Formats: sequence, C-alpha cells, structure tokens
Amino acid sequence: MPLKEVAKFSVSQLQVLDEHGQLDEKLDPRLSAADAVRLYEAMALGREVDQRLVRLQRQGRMGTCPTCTGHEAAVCAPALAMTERDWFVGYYREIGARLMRGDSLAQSLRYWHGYEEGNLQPQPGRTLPVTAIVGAQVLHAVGIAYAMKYRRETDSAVVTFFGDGATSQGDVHEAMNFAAVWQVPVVFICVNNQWAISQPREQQTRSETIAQKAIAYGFEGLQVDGNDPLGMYLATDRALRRAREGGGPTLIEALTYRLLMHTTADDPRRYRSDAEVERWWKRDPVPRMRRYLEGRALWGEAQQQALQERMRQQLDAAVAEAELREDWRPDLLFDHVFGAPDPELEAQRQTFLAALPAATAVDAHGA
Amino acid sequence: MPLKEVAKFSVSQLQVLDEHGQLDEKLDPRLSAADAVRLYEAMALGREVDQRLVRLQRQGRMGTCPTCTGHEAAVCAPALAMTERDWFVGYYREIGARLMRGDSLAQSLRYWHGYEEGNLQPQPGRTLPVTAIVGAQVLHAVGIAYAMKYRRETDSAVVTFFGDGATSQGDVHEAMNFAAVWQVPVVFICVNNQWAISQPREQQTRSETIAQKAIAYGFEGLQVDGNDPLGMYLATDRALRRAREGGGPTLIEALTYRLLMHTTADDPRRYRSDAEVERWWKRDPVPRMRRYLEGRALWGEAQQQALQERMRQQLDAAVAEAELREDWRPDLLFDHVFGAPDPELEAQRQTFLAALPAATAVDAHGA
Amino acid sequence: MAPKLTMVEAINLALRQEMERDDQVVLLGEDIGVNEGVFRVTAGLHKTFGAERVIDTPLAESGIVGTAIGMALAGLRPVAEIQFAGFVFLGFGQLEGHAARYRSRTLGQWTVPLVLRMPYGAGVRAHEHHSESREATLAGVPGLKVVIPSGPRSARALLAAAIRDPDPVIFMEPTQLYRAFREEVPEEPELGVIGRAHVERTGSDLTLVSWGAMMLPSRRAADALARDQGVQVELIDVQSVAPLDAATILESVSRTGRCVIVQEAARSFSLASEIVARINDQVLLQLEAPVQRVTGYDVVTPFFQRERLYMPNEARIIAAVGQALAD
Amino acid sequence: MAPKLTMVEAINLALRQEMERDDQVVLLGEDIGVNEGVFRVTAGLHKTFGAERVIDTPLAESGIVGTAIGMALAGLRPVAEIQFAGFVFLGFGQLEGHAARYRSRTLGQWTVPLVLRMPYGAGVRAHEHHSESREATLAGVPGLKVVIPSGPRSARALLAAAIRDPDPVIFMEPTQLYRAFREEVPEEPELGVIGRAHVERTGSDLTLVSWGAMMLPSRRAADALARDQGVQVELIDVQSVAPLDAATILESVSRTGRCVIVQEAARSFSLASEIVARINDQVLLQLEAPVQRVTGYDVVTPFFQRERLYMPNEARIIAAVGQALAD
Ligand SMILES: Cc1ncc(C[n+]2csc(CCOP(=O)(O)OP(=O)(O)O)c2C)c(N)n1
Ligand SMILES: Cc1ncc(C[n+]2csc(CCOP(=O)(O)OP(=O)(O)O)c2C)c(N)n1
Ligand SMILES: [Mg+2]
Ligand SMILES: [Mg+2]
Repeated sequence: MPLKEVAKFSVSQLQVLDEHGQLDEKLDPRLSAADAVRLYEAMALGREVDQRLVRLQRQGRMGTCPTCTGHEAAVCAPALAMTERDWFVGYYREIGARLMRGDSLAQSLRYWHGYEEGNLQPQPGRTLPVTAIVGAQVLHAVGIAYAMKYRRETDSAVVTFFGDGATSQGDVHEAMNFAAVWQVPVVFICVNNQWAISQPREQQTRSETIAQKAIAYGFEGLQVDGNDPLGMYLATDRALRRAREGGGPTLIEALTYRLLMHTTADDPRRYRSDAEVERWWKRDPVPRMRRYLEGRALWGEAQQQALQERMRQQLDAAVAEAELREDWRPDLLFDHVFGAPDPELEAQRQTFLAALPAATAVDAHGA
Repeated sequence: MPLKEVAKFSVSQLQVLDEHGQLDEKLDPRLSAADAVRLYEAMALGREVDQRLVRLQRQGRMGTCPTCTGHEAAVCAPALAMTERDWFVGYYREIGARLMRGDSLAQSLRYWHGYEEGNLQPQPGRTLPVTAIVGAQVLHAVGIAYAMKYRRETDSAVVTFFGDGATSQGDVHEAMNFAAVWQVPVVFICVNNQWAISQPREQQTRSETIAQKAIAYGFEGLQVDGNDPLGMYLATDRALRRAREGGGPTLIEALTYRLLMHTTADDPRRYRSDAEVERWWKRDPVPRMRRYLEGRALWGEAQQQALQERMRQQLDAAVAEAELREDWRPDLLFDHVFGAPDPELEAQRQTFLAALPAATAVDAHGA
Repeated sequence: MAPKLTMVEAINLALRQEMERDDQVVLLGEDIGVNEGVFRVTAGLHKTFGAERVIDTPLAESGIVGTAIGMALAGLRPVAEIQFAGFVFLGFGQLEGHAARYRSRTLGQWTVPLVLRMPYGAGVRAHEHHSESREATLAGVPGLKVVIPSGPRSARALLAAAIRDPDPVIFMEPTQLYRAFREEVPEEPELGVIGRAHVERTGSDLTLVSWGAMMLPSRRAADALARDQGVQVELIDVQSVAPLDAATILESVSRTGRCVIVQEAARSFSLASEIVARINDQVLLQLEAPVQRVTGYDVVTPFFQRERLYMPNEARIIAAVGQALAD
Repeated sequence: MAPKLTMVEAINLALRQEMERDDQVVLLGEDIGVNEGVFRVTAGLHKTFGAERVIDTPLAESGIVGTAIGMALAGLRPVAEIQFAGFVFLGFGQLEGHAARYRSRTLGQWTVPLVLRMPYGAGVRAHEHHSESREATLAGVPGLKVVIPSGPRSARALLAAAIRDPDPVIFMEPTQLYRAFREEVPEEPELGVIGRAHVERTGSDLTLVSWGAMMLPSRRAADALARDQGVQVELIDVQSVAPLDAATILESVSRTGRCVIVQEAARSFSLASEIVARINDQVLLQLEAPVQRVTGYDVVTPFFQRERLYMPNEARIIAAVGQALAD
C-alpha cells in the first residue's frame, strides 16, 4: 500500500427553485397550499419586522439589533419543516422563524430593547432564546439531542442555526464531533451569509464549501441555495427524518447573503462593495417565493395588499405592547440569580432599592 | 444545478517500509547512512528512556509520567527531517525526538520528577517544552508559524505534534483553521495511537480517518503508517518543503499505537484487550528500522551491543545528574511570576521563607 | 453501624443512589465509563447503568460543559466530570456565558440544573496543571454555585444535594482527601444543604475558617492548640463557597473577636479575601485583631516537588492563631 | 498645546506609535483591519501598516489568544483584541494555562510578552454579554497583569507600557470612557508604569479608591463633597489591578483612617474585596470606620435598560462617604 487512496468524498449542492422562479419538478417537495402560503407570509413578516426594527432603532426606540433581511428562506423554511416536538436552537438572526415557532413579537421587541422580560415567551416549548455568544448554542443543541435520544423521543429532533463565522469557533467543532460520536438527532444549519461582520467568507475559512466540514466528523454535509425556500425545506425535511430515524446528524450549508448591515451599529460600506450587494438583491428569497405562489395561483396583488395591512397592524400593536412598562420592576434580577433566595442577595436587594431614587435620576439623565 | 456535485476529495495513505521490512523503492527517501543510523539510535534511545522512566517511577524515584513506546518512528523521523531553524512544538509523548532536538536527558527526567528546573534546557532554541493541556500547543505552533512568515524566515517551518484525542479539542480546530487562512508554514502531525487514555479512536471521532479532517480547512491531509520511519520521514520532509516554500499547512496522520500504559498511573488492561496490543507489537517500529539498517549492512549485533552499553551509561549518568539537588532553591518560583520584582510577591516570599523549616518537616513527613 | 468509606467511595455512593432514584440523572466525562474514572470515582456505574447513562465523551471540556447545559435545558440531570479542575477553564466560556445566566436572563423560564464535578488541589504529587485551587474564579461568577466537601460524609451529602439542586453546581473534590481517611457514611440517603457552613467544633477564643483539604491541618491545629495551649478555637468548614454562608462565620467572629482563615488557593482575589471583606462590612467593630489569612502564594502553582512547601500546614496555622491572639 | 483626544483616539495613538517604533508589534483580532474595529480603535492602522501587521482573524477567541501566545514565544509583540471582554472567557484556558505560566514554568527561559486589549463595562446600552466587569477573574491568575485606564492620557501611556512589558498584560478599556471626554495627550510618547496607582487628588478626610469608568462618578463625588460639605477626599485611581499597588492605597488609608472603594464589578470575589483584605492585613489598626464598598451587585449583569440602576453613581458614593465619616 505505498501511496493508496483510502477514502473518497464529495459535496453536493441542492436547488429546487432557482432565482428565475424555475422549479425542478423532480425535487419539488410539493408543499400544500396552506404550507406554501404560511411560509411566504412568515418570510414577508420577518422582512417587515426587520425594517421596523431598524426604523425604531434610528428613532432611539430600540437597542442595537441585528438584521435578518436576506435570510428569510434559510430560517423560515426549516421552521416549516419542523414540528412542535422538534427543538429550535438558534442564534440571533432568525426573527421570522422564531415567530413561526410561536414567539411573541412584542416580547422579541422588548428583548432587543434591553429588557430581560423580553425573553419570557408565551410558550417557550422547545424554542430556546436568542444567544449572542457566537457558536455556543450549537453545543446546547447537541446536549438536547442527546436527551431526545436518551428518552426515546423518536418524534423529536433538534435544528440549530449558526453563521459562517461561527464555524471557526471551537465550540461548533466540538458540537459536531460529539453529535457524530453520539449519533444524536440534530440538524446543523450554517447560515452562510458570506460575512461575519466585516470578515468575508474566504478569510473565515479556506475550505471550498462549509458543507465539506462535515467530512471531518464522518457525516453528510450538503450545500443548499439558502435563498431557495423549497430547497431549504427539502433539505431540512430530509435531514430531520433521518435524524428522527436514528441516522444521526446532518450539516446543511445555506448559501445566502446578509443584505443589510450586521447590526444597526454597523456600516457595511466600510468593507464591501455596493455591486456585490446589488448582485445578491437579485437573488432575494422573498419575491422568489412570491413568484412561486403566484405560479401556483395561490397569491396575487390583493392578497399582498391584505398581508401588508395585517403586518402593519400586527407590528403597530406589538410595538405599542412592547413599549408598555406596566410590569417593570427594577429589582427583578435579584429574584432569578438562583432558584431560591439567598440572604446576601436579599441584603444587596435592599441596598439597591434604597439607592434607587438617586439611580433613577441618573438614568433619566444618562439615557 | 438541481443536485450537483460541487467538490470532490480523497485521502491517501503512505507507507515506504512495511512491517515485513519490505521497502517501496519508488518512494524510498534514500537516507544517508549517517542519517539512517542516527534515526535508529534516536528511536532506540527513546525506547530505552521510556523503560527506565517506568522503572524509576515504580521505585518511587519519578513522578507520574507518560510512555512513548511505539511512537518512536512517528516522532523521531519528523525530527530527522527538521533542521535547527524549524520549530518543534510537541505535547508530552516525544522523548526520543526531543533528545534529537538537543534537550538534555537529565533535565527531562527532572521535569517529570516535578522540578520546574527540568524545563531549563541547555539550548532551548526552537524546541518548546512539554505541554500537558491537550491540544493547546497547536495554537502556539500556528502563532509561531505566523511569526516565521512575517519575518520572511523562509528556511523555517513549525512541526507540531498532538494525539488523536486532541483532535476533539476546539483549540486544534481553531489552529488548523487559522493556519489555512493565514497560509503559514506549519506541519500538523497527529500521532493517532488509537487511544486517548481509555477512549478508543472510533469513539473519539466518527471520521474514517484523521487525515480527512484537513478537508474541513482546505489543505492536504495524508495518512501515514506511523510505525514506518521512512514513510514518516518522507511525509514530513515533503510537508516541510511545501511549508517553507509558502505552500501552507499539511496534516499528517501518523497511524501508530501506544504499546504501554497511558501514564504510569494507568492500567490499560481495564479497557483494551491483550490481543489488540499483541497485534501492534508485531508492527513495532524499532525492530523494523533495525532490519532496514541491517538490510543496508549498516548495523549488526556488535553495533547493537555497543549501543545498548552507551545508552545504559548515558541513562545512568543522566539519572545521577537529575537526582542531584545542588541547585535546589525552595523559593525559586517567586523569581519568575513576572519579569520584574513585585513588592507584594517579595513580602510573600519572606512569609514563605520564614515558614520553611516547618514546611520542610511536613514535606519529609508527607512525601 | 454504617460502613466506613473513603471520599471516593462516598462520592460513588451518592452518584449510584441518585442514579437509582432518578433515571434522568446521567454522567458524562472523559474516561468515566469503561475505565471508571482516573480516580475510580465512577467505579461500577458503567457496568450497572450502561453506556447511555455513564457517557465516555470525546476529549473536549467545552464540549462536556456545553452539551451538559443542553441536557439540563432539556430536563435531564447531567453530572459532568472535568478530569482535573485545571482543565475547566477550557469550558469557562460555557459556564460563564450560559450555565450561570440562563435562569436570570429568562427570569426562570429556562434553568440549567447540572453538576460539574472536578478533582482539584495539590498534595498528590501530580503533574503540572493538576493541582490548582481556583474556587474563587468559579465562585466569582454570579449564578454558579460552588461546593467543596471536607470528608466522605459531607461529600456524599453535598453531592446528592447538588444533583437535586435546581441550579448549576460546581462540585470541587480535594484530591488530597480522596483516600486520606475513612468515615462512617450511612447507607440511607443524606442531603447536605448548599449555602450552609458547618461549625465543626465550637470554641470561644478564635474563629478558624477553612474548607476542602485545608480542613486537615486546621483540625490538627485546633487539636494541638487545645491540647498544648488550652486555646479553644471555633472551627468552621465553609463547604459552600457560593452562595457563601457568611452569617455563620460572622456570628462566630462577633463572639470570638478573632479570626484565622486557611486556604490552599493563592492569596489574592480569593475566598479568604472575600471573607475578610464580609467581616469588615458587618463585624469590624467586634474585631480585636486583624484577621489572619494563611494561604497559598500568588505564584503559579508549583510542580509537585515544591507543592507541600507552598501549602498551608499545621505550623503556619498555629503561628497565625498565635499572632491573632497576641494582636 | 497638545491635542485633545478621546480615549479611542489616545489608544489609537499608542498603537500607531508603538508600531512605528518596533516592527515586531503586530495587531490581531476580529474586524480590526479593514473595518478598523467596532469602536474604530484601530482607525487608519490597516491602511498604514497593511494586513500583515493588522490582522483580521477568523472568529475564534481561543484562537486569537493562543496564536498570540505563539507569536510572543517567537519574539513578536502581538497586541490582540477581544471584541468585547465578555468573549474573553472563550480564551481563558489559553490565558490561564499558558500565557500566565510560560515564564514561571520555564524559569524565565520562555516568556509571553503579549497585550490583550478589550473593551469592557456597562453604560453604553449594549446587548447582553457586552457589559461585564470581570477584572478580578483575570487578575486572580498569577502571572497575568491587568491594567485599566481612566482617561485618554493614562490609556495612551499605560498601553504603550503594556506593549513594552515583558509579560502578558490584559488591557481593559472602559467603553463608557471611549468618547466620554477629551484630554490633552502629548504627541511625544509617554510611558505609564504598570504596578503603580495614581493619586489623582490629595485629601485628608477619607481615601476614595476607584478605577476605570467609575472614576467619573468618583471625581464628581469628590468635587461635590469638597464643594458642599468641605470634605477633602484623597482620590486614588488604581490603574493596575495586577500587580496591585497596595502600598499607595494603604499609605493613604493609614493617614485618613477611612476608605471608600467604588467598583462597577459585582461585589463578591472582587478587587474591592481584595483591597479590604490588604487593609485588614496592614492598616487595620489605623482604620476608624469599616471600609465602605460601593459596588455592582452579585447578579448576572443586567440588560441595558437596567444597567444604570445597577451601577454605582455619585449619589451612592456620597452616601457611602457620609457613612464612613459618621461611623
Ligand atoms: C464569542 C463571540 N465573539 C465575537 C462576537 C462578536 N460578533 C457578534 S456577531 C459576529 C459575527 C458573526 O458572524 P457569523 O457567524 O457569520 O454570523 P452572522 O452575523 O453573519 O449571521 C461577531 C464577530 C460574539 N458575539 N461572540
Ligand atoms: C485539556 C485536557 N483535558 C484532559 C486532559 C487529561 N488527559 C491527559 S492525556 C489525555 C488523553 C490524550 O489523548 P491523545 O490526544 O490521543 O494523546 P495520547 O495520550 O494518546 O498520546 C487526557 C484525557 C488534559 N491533560 N488536558
Ligand atoms: Mg455570516
Ligand atoms: Mg491517543
């Protein structure tokens, strides 16, 4: 065996609905009319929320927040493929999908406006809150998947989202390796939007694709057009089925693009060209999905008008609700350091409350 | 592009001198007689030191220490391929190679016997000390390689060693990714000895080979018979040349086996079969290299006898030197927390020295 | 009579009984299964409960902590082992950023009831990185509990309590005590109380505070002081570094007016410093002499040849008590 | 007259001048090159010195710290940036296990002269994980130096000193001060002294100790106390958390007999606690009242809506001074 080949691998790319609205019939997941409309509406709502968040932030009514424009297919189609029994373990750029999972829009607005209260979701069920530490949640996903396997919850798998930048983190590596060794039901979705703040994808890693990173762990990786809602649905659905059947993890690389700034504090023109951004606007997933619905005669201008109006109302109501501070209690955090009260913390709470009038004055001044 | 293949990869395995002493002429690196003998002697010395360390430990004259038996080809052949200008960044299982690099045997014995003094090497040059935190040193290697590239030291590259278990660590992942992105001159040698203490290779990671992990970073990985000194030499030499020429990193997976216990505190019969160990003894690299020398008429029983005698003397002298405590100064560590004295530490030193008589009594009692 | 167990056996008993009681308790770590742990703490458990509940993980500490967090979020009760405390800092990001915060940031909607066990401390002639005492680094993260037993019985009771605790608990096991002595440990489950110190010996002359392996020389010093000098110290075993039971310590100091704190850890930024600060806050005016801290030094933890020289011992404790009484 | 710079500009000046002085100084971090840092601290440097010396790294903090250690071992002078201090714990294993130890474990044969810069602290309405003050966690590792400036001029001088220092220096930059005020910073290089506190204002009634962003309310409180109550506090800027210049603080306390310490960090296991312990050790008998600690609370750092409520402010400081004077 002087110099012999011992292993061979390949990486494939999936696209079902291309940027011209052309559908690959053989791969068509044949969404029901209801699902197809639901998916489009979720994508449209995600887009709408994004624009409102930016506007609110510019008006000083919102904290620094990330944008999701461009990611709608990559995150909403997987959410459609998931059931309530599946776990959603995301990062910070999936607003549309989180709303599909039952998160409250008003609460999400509160979260980004710097209130812990915003993390209280009406029925958190199996949707974890936003995480800000890049990559960390991917390990949590694998631990949850272990619990599902351990409990024989064969109707449940875990879908976890992270960015192209996150693939550099040790935690993401450790997570994929643990998942493979344990053969647990988890789907890794890398939302490869070509940038990690100002770091372009090619300088994040030298691999030709992100999908091929799965080879390092011995499971399948697939590259998907992340702006293709049907492709993302199909890939996630297949991976989820495999996971639930005991086939272990899959890595899906969703090739997409962050069309706006990293967060409202970022100015992308510092590091990327308008031409590049323009090219990607042509591949925008939201109109692509709309054209698909129109092709199936499920959508038209009237529906669009109605949807716009519904979204506007929904957003106005959510903003109003989010801006209520009825439940505001300054010392809330002292309640939740531990599951039971601690004397030292209670003493500190008294100090805190005694100092509050002066602190509130400073706050008004400083804010 | 519905479902199209976008990337293809393969992994090869290299062997030059097989377990029956059969040489692949086409791949023969044609070592000079002097180099061939030097390599064998280093391997033999590594083996000898290992056995002595275990004996000393059993006699209570040595701390807990790892064994290197079986790894001689995997570590000494790369050391032969390296020049003084190259950096050696190892872990804890390369004693034979470290001695080739100029480390003092007596100092190494001191190190394993719990003396900081043992880390003082006569000419540390470009050989970093032993590291115990699994995987951490691999990042240091990449930083050093960056420095070499930055300084245009084109005659210098870095070779770093780590185990199969270490591949699970986030640090090793981050290191390989940084190295690829930076295209720095570093050779990653994974000494895959099939075990990480009691964890077998297949439960460490599900990938078919360790070599294929390089695919995740976009550089070449190669599997080498790690018990084949010529194969290891050839692979390292090629990778070093490529590195020095600006071709970036390479991953070499050295397929070998830890023939003895993990450390003197370990009992491998708790977790692996004698039969498996037996099979690997048949592939022992040291006799393989000897047969190769004999085939080239460079070695015989007389040389072997002389070598044994030299090694015995060298070891006896080193043990005697290591056991001298002439330079022993209890408060040594206070000197080296920082590069300049600090008043608080100096005050603490006085407390320490004042308490020393009583502490020494305890020590005699407790040790 | 209850059997006499070493601390290793007592910890093993707690693990076994908690696993029998609750099938959501799973163990994970490096070499804890087939090999039964490098200190044999998990002896027999892999055989009894199988590989699914006693999980040999890949070699990655952040992975161990991070997946344990996920397990806990999903309702399991993971008891993870870090092979030596020196390696826990590879998982510190997960502890600080996630285990410690989930309850607080979600106002109790999500919680992380995990236990992270780890041998720690010097005194067993181990290799570098295997002998640190960094309890303060962990206890300094709000949201983490840190518990340190000082003998077989407290180890068993506190570990059982940690496993049933609704919050993340770091359970630090002094290697020096693993087989240092045996103690009767009742077969029926005992539950310690996290957040409570233990007054091991009452006395009115001085309050002696310690924890973990340093309880050994502290006990010997207390005996010797009583025997040789008629000095009656009140000996307090801290047990719970976070939350800290300051009340018990302060009450004692307010009576005795004098205090010596003995810790293995380096001197600065330590639990001893924190206790002094609490004394300052609340009982300074009852203090008759400066608090004496008998501690490790602010140096990198020495290799094993020097470790005993750097660790507090009976003589240093007795000298500090003498100083506190003389001041 | 020297130009008036913000702290961001002053740090930038130090980086530029040190890079001009020594071509072995290289910068690395996330988004520090083309983007010039999320706070623009590295403005212009990528343009001037190129991508080889101002390195945009992949997104991995342990990777940043670990490769910087390698660079330093090889003789470069890396100045690494952690984008926010909340992420440094992903690299804590490298700091604790390697940066802090190389000198000691090799008795000086190998050293790690790196600087790790990081914005930290609350007050700029940032997202979670972006507002912690954990200087004590880092300073508690023997072998690491930790420096915190309180204004543009000290930031520039201390950073230059850190870059020339032979040991690993953690340089913590209070985000709240980045653009809070301008100060004259001379063009010609100034070198701060690591390990030395700065007596910013002398006074004989009470010693007020603080550092970082908390120097702002401390200064205001000192002004107000002098103006409104005729109380003269001696105001000390700690600057160097490790090594700590205890002598300067203790000398002052021994004169004033009273001390208030103001920190943003949580109360327990903190630098404030450590300073109290040092006071206990050496000047307890000169103390006329308990030391007052005005601190953050032992809770998970709040999201930004509550951050100002949790941070010390002028009113709390003045109240604590009043208490210390009354006791
Ligand atoms: C551990 C950590 N390091 C750095 C950051 C700062 N940061 C926030 S998002 C981001 C880029 C993430 O890029 P990517 O993973 O590609 O996700 P994207 O934002 O592009 O969706 C960085 C560097 C962080 N939040 N956490
Ligand atoms: C970070 C860290 N975790 C755990 C350990 C304990 N430990 C020491 S060696 C070892 C196994 C290493 O296996 P591998 O990388 O395959 O190297 P080998 O010892 O087989 O040569 C373990 C778990 C350690 N030293 N460092
Ligand atoms: Mg991205
Ligand atoms: Mg191995």
